[in-house]
Amino acid sequence: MLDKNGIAKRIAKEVKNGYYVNLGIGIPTLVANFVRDDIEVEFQSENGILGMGPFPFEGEEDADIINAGKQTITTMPGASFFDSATSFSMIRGKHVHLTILGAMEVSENGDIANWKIPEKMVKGMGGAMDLVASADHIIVAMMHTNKRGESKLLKRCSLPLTGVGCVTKVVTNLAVFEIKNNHFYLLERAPGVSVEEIRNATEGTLVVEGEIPEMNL
Amino acid sequence: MLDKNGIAKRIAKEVKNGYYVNLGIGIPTLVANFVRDDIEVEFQSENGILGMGPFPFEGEEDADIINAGKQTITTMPGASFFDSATSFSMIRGKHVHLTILGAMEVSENGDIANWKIPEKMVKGMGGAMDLVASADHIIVAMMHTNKRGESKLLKRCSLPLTGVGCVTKVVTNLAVFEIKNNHFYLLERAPGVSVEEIRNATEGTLVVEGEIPEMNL
Amino acid sequence: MINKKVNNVEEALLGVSNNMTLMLGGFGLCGIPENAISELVRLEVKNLTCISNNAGIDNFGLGLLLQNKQIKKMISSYVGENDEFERQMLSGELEVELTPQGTLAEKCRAAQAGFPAFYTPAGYGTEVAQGKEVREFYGKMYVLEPAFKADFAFVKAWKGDEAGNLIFKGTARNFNPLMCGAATITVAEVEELVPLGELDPNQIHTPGIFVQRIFQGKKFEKRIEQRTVRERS
Amino acid sequence: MINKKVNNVEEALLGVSNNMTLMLGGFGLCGIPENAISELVRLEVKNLTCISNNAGIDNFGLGLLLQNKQIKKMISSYVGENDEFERQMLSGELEVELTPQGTLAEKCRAAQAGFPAFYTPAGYGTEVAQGKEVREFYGKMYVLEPAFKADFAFVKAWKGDEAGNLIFKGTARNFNPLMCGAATITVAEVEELVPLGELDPNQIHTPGIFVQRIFQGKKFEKRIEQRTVRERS
Repeated sequence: MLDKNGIAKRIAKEVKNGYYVNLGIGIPTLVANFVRDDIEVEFQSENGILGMGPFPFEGEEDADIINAGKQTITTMPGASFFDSATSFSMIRGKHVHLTILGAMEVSENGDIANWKIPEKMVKGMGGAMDLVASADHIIVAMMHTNKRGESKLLKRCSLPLTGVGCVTKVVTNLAVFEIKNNHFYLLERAPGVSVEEIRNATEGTLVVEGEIPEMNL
Repeated sequence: MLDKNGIAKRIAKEVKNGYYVNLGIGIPTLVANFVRDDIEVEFQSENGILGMGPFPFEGEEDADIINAGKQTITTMPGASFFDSATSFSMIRGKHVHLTILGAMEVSENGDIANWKIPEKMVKGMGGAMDLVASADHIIVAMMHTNKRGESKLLKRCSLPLTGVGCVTKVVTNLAVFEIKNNHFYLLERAPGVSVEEIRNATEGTLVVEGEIPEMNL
Repeated sequence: MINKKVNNVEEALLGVSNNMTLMLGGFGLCGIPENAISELVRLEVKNLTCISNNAGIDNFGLGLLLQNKQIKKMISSYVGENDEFERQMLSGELEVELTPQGTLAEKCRAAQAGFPAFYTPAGYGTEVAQGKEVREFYGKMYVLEPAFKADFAFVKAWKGDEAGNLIFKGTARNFNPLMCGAATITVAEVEELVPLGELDPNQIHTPGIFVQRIFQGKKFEKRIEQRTVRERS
Repeated sequence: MINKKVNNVEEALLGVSNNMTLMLGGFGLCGIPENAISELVRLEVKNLTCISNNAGIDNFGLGLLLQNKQIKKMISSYVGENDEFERQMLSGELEVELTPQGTLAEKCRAAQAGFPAFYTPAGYGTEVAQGKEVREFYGKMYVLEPAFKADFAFVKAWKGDEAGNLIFKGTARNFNPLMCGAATITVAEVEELVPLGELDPNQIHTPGIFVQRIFQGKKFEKRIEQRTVRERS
C-alpha cells in the first residue's frame, strides 16, 4: 500500500519529456518532487505562472509570488507570469498536456466530483472545472477509500460533478487504473496489495486482464 | 466651401476633453493637427497604440512604430503598445469614445459604405467594421460629392455596407449634419455655402430647421 | 494624456453606494485592493454584490466586508479558508454563485472587450450548466456564459502612472488586468505612482484607457496565506 | 524548461507542405516573419491558405508568395497596396475572404484559447454576416464567428529565449501574440535570441507554452511602407 508520497511518486512516471503540467492542491503538488531530472517539464499554476520552482528559502518568500494553493513559491529560469484569462487559455486551448488533481469520487465512465458536499461543505471548484473540461489527459490522485472506508471509485458519482467523462487515469494508494469503455481497467497493484483487495475496495466495474504487475517505483 | 484641412478643423471641435479617439485614414488623420491644446485627448490607432504622437523627425523613423495607415509615428508620454485583440477590446468595449472615418457613401438612416466597389476595387474593411459596429459616436469626414459630382449623402447606400445605422454625424466640405430619425439634419453651413447649394448636393432626406448658422472655425 | 489621478482612496471611491455590483481583483490575498476594501468598510455601504475569485479570510480582504454583513451576494470560484463565509452561506444569509475560475476570468474579459457572452466547455454536465444554453461545436459540448456587468472595479497594481497605465507584479496580476474596463468605473490603487513617461510603453500590462481613477495606496499589508519555505542545504 | 530552439529557418519550417493553412503575423510590413516567408518561397509549397491581416506589397512580404502563385486563398482584413493581389483576385485566380480586423484578431485568440466561436457586432447587416448566425443580446445584434484552424503559425518577435518566451517591439506586436498557439505548430523568429533567464518573467508578452519552435532570424529588412516625417523646427 502506498502513502501520499508513494502515490505522487507513481504519478511522476506519467510525466513525459516536453510536458506542461498543471498540479492540483494536495497529493498532486507532491508530484513535482519526484519527476526525473533528465526530462524537460514545466509546471503551470492556474493563478498565473508557468515555470514554477520549489518553495523559497526562508526569508525569501514574496507575497506576490504564490501558486494556486496560495503557497509561496519561486520561479525557474524561463518562467513567466500572466493574467488569469491567459492562464485558462493555456488550459482550455490544450497547451497544458497533463492535469493531475485530487477527487472525492471518480466513476467508471470518467466523471469526477471534487468541489462540493451538499449542505455540508462548499469550497468551490476553483479552476478544476476548466481543467477537467479541457485537458486530454487527466490523472486523479487520491486515496482509494474515504474516511468511512467506502470506495471512491464508483459506478456513478453521488456528489455534484466537477466534469463528465474526462478522467483518463486514477492512481490510488492501492493501484493504478485506466478508465476506458466505461470501466476501471486495473493496470498495476501497489506493493503488497492483491487483486482481491483492490476488487473489494472498488465499487465501480473493475476489469482485470491477465497478470497484473506490481508497481515499479 | 471647405478643403480637407477645413473639414478636419471643423471635426476637431467635436473632440472633447477626456476623449479617446480613433482616427481613420485620410481626412480624419488631419484632425489631430487641429485639436485644442488645452484639452486632454489621446489618439488610438487600431494596429496597437494608444497615445499616438506626431510624425518623427527625419532620421528618427522606426519601422516598428507605425499607425493604422502604415505611417511612421511617435508616442506621447503615457503611451502604450498592445496586441490587436486588446486594441479591438478598446473599440468593441466602447472605451474609445469617438471614431472619425472616411466614407464613399452615407445614408439617411446612418448606414455607411467605405470598403468595396464590386468588380472594381476591394481594399478590405480593415478595422472599419469593428469601429462602426461599436462606437457610440461616429463622425464621417468626406467630400460631399464623388468625382462624378454625385451626392454621397443618400437615401440608401448603393455600395456594400460597412455598418448599419451607426453614423451620428457627417462633416463634408459643404456642411455639418446630424443623423437622427432617419434624416440628415443640417446643423451648419460651410463658409459661403447656402442652404440651397447643400440641398441640391444632397440626395438623402434633408431637414432644415430654422436659421442654419455658418460654421465658426 | 488624459489624467486619471485622484488624491486618495476617499476620492477614488466617490459614487459607491448600496446595492452596487463590485469587481475586486486578487487571487487569495495576493493582489487584492486593500485600500479600497478598507474604504468600503468605512463607507458602510450595504447589499453589495461582489465579484472576486476568492472571499478573503476571516479577518482580512473581503472577509472584512463579510464580517460587517455588507455583502448580499458573492460571485467567486473558491471560497474555502473562511469560516464566517461558510456560516453565512450555509445559513442562507449570503447568496453565493460559484463560477469556474476560467469562466470567471473570461466573464471579466468579455465585459472589458464588449463580448456579450461566450461558449466554454467548463462546467458542462455539472450543476454550473443548469439553466444555461449548451451547444455542440466540433463534437464537444459548451456552455454559454454571459459577460459580467458591474458598477465599480477595484484593482491593485504594482506601478502606475497618471495616464492610468498599470504594471502588475508576479502572480499578483491574476484577475486585476481583466477587471480593468469591465465595470462602469475602474479604480486602480498602486504601490508606486511613477511620473509620466517613466513606464516603458512596450511593457504596460493594462493601458490607461481601461482605468478611470488611479491613486497611490497608503498602506499595503500584503499578507501571505500559506508561508511555505525550504531549508537551506 | 522545455527547449524550443531550432538552429535555422530550414529546421523551423520542417513539415510545411502543399495545401496547408498558415497564419502569418504582422500589420502591413510591420512585424512580419520575413525569414519564414523567404523559406516558404524557397520551399515552393503551393495551394496555401494564408491568414494574415494584410497581403504584403508587390515585391515584399506575402507579395512574394503571391507573385510565385503559391497562395490559393487569402484571409485578411485589408489588401490594398498590392497590384498583383488585386489582379489575381479580380481574375478569380485567388480566393479572398475579407474579415473585419477585430474579428480576425479574435478568431486567432479564440483558436489559441480553446473557444470554438464567438459573437461580435462587427459586420452585422453587411455581406460579412451573410450565411452566418446572427443573434440579439441586450438589444444589439451580433454575428457568430468561428475560431480559425491552422497548421502552422509564423510569428516575428523582437526578443525571445530558448523556452519560447517572446517580447515584441512597438506596433510590431499586432497579430503576432494572438497567432502563437493558434495553430498546430507555432514558429517564432526573433531578432535576438537571448540566454535563458535574461527576460524578466514579469515582462513576457507570449509565454513559451504557445511556441513550438524558435530561431534567430538571419536578416530582418524591416521595410517602411509610409515614411512620414516632420521638419525639425
